[in-house]
Amino acid sequence: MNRLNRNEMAARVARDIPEGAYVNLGIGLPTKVANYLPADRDIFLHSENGLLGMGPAPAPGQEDPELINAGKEPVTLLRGGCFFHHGDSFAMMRGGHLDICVLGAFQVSAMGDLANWHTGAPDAIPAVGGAMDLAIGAKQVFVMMELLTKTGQSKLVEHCTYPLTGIGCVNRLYTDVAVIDITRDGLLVRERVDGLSFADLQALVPVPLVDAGA
Amino acid sequence: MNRLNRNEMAARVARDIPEGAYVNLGIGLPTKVANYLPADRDIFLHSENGLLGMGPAPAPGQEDPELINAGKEPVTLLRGGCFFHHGDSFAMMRGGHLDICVLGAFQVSAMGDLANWHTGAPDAIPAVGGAMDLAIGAKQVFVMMELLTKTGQSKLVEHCTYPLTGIGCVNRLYTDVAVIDITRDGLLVRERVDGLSFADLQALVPVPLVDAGA
Amino acid sequence: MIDKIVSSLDAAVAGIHDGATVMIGGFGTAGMPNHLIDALIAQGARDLTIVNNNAGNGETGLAALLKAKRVKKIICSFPRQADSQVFDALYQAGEIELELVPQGNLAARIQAAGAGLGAIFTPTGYGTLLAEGKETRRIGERNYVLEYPIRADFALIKAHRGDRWGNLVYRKAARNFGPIMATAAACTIAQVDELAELGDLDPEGVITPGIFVQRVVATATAAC
Amino acid sequence: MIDKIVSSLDAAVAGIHDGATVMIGGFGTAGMPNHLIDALIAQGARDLTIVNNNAGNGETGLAALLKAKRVKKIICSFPRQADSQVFDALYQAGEIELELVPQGNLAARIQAAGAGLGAIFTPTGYGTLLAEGKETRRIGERNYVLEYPIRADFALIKAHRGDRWGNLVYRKAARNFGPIMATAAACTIAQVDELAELGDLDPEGVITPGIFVQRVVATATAAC
Repeated sequence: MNRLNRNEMAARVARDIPEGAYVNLGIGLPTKVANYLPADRDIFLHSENGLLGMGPAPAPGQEDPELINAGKEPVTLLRGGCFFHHGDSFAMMRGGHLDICVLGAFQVSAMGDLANWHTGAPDAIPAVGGAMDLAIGAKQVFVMMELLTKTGQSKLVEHCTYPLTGIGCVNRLYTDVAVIDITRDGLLVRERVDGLSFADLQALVPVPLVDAGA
Repeated sequence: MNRLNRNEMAARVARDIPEGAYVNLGIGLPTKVANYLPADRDIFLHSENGLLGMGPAPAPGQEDPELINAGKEPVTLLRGGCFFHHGDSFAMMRGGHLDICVLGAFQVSAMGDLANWHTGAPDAIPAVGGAMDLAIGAKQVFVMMELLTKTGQSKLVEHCTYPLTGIGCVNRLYTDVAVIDITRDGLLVRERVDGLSFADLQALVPVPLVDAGA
Repeated sequence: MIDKIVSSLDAAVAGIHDGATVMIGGFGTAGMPNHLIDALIAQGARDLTIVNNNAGNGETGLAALLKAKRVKKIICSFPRQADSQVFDALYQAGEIELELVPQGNLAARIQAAGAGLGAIFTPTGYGTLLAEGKETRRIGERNYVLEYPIRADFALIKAHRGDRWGNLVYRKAARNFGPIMATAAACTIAQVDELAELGDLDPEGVITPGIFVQRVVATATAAC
Repeated sequence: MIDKIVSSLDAAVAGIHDGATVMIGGFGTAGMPNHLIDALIAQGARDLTIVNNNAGNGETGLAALLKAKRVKKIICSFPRQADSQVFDALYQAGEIELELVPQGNLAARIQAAGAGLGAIFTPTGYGTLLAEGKETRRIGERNYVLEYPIRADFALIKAHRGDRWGNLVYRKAARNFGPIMATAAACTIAQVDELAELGDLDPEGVITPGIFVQRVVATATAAC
């Protein structure tokens, strides 16, 4: 089975982002998607800290401590980009103006519930940032994650056991082995990696899948 | 009795506006107050349509149809003034950022209720504009009006008979014959025009006044 | 390449359907998108619900749209003016519905729609005729009225300059409702005095980011 | 003549009282008013409630204020970071109270305070731990949580340029929470990189109108 590595997952997500889309890429794994967006297409990256038209990392030595992304890494602004305050930035999210946001996850449920902010461990210091706003704000929420935990548990579950970030908000799941749409008609498997049969995939997850591949 | 005319009333109000105050002057009579503000003091005029630091009318021929006040009259912007949208403009009012607004009135009650937007006549076309926002937004609401109607009725009343603009919102009343503070301790008469005794004034209004003159 | 600039006013107002809710910017005549309104009259959509601060001045612009009997309902704060004769006649004949909203609540409800809020408790209008029948609540020392978002299918606004990504800047008091209406409509259409090259608008000074704008048309060059 | 420019950082933070609620701008290190925070540490106010997106990075700025044990409670969205060791230690020792708020609700609640709203129904956080015990309501097709304004006695923010009337412009992503916090505090204190002469800031490009700012201090010239 040709399991995708994290760069390949990012490239796979990037292929589904059309020209003209307004997109927020969550911190961590989703940030890699930017590396695979075609430079000759106008795709508008939003950063929660007040940027639209965010560009790639600056050349070494060109970093500006006042031009950073949500992960606090130095970035650039494209021609035609602009700055705004946090109120306007989150109105863009919460108001449904973003076409797509891409988030990482600890777990996603068969109903599209998302858990990605808190392990629930009693001694953990919680931190939520913009995750809950992104989860419920964008027109489409894509989740990127390996399908299984390091110990082989499915992260696609019937009900999330970790604390929720949002309810019924995930539209599509990009994993290392399959792309799955979460719909009212069930979990539609759109793609599987070579060497993984539908039955093999179904055996990995505790919730019923529907074979919707081309 | 030296009843004040409307220009004298405006000049009287202007005397109570301190340097540094953020002030909205309602359309109609209160607009005249601007003519009596000392030009050498920084008093910040706000216009609901998105101006702060509003200046006087332009010289003839210098009018700009895109630089108008709430009454749709041509104005100017002072050095240091700025523009903003209607959301921000009304946040300034509703959020309590204006120090003073000056409004006209049909009636004011002894409890500080204000009626200034609608006669209540069944065939009248209502129009409210920003009156209700101004009435409840500013730190101090000053009302300017002649004390009596043309037929001699007091506009300072026990209960307003016209539809209300705001409840308990008026702090001070500037009339052609007296200045009256509306307080929890009652209606405190601060000033009377020459030739009008407290008893004369009390005889004009149907609610009890308190003589608080200097 | 994304280019939101359309080459004609006709193209700018294409697809506005009968029964649509249409926000129209402007306060008095400042910032009124008159070219777009004229194009909308020519386009023919009817049974419209219009959101504007006023209800038309004189015989042109919004007043002309009203006079053409295209408007079923108007949501505004200040319909009655010295020159609102077109609205006045329709209203008195019972031919137009009016929802009167205090100006600040109009702005706040438009902003609530743009920002994805479900409802807001606002102090404006509490205890008045305009809050009759509405839910109220005492919070802390004050009384508030519950008001709901106002959304639109289309917003027609006037800006000063715009680029192909839809970024806009305004001019003086013509800004008024434009920036907030742009956030609350599914399709925002801006008429601009001038087009700007991408990157010519200062990124610190863009007032309406392009995410809120779907179509831009220049009034200097566009033929209807 | 009104001149909101104060000549020292000490004067800028004068009057911040024990027990005050203080908003501090900045997202990560961008826009953090470090000069004002250092002045606040020197000034000595304690039992503060701090509103910031984070809970301090490294050992300077907000982290130093925490380390000096001046903070009773912090309201923020993202306390835990790789370099939040000062907060982490205080939190685990039970020496600081945390109110965790989703970032967009933090922004919206600050805006609600600035705009005089009593409360807002927001969709963010519905059905999560962070909405536990809060009033909820279904409006239309969605579920919302009722959230209340966050107000402050003081806001400490960083801007790029400011004038004597308090008008401010920012620089790039350092804008973040500054403009909205300025609206929600009784006394907003801005540290600026440069002072501007009155009229030098473009009236179309002023981001924070002076009405929201009480004191301005230049970091280049001010001695503490």
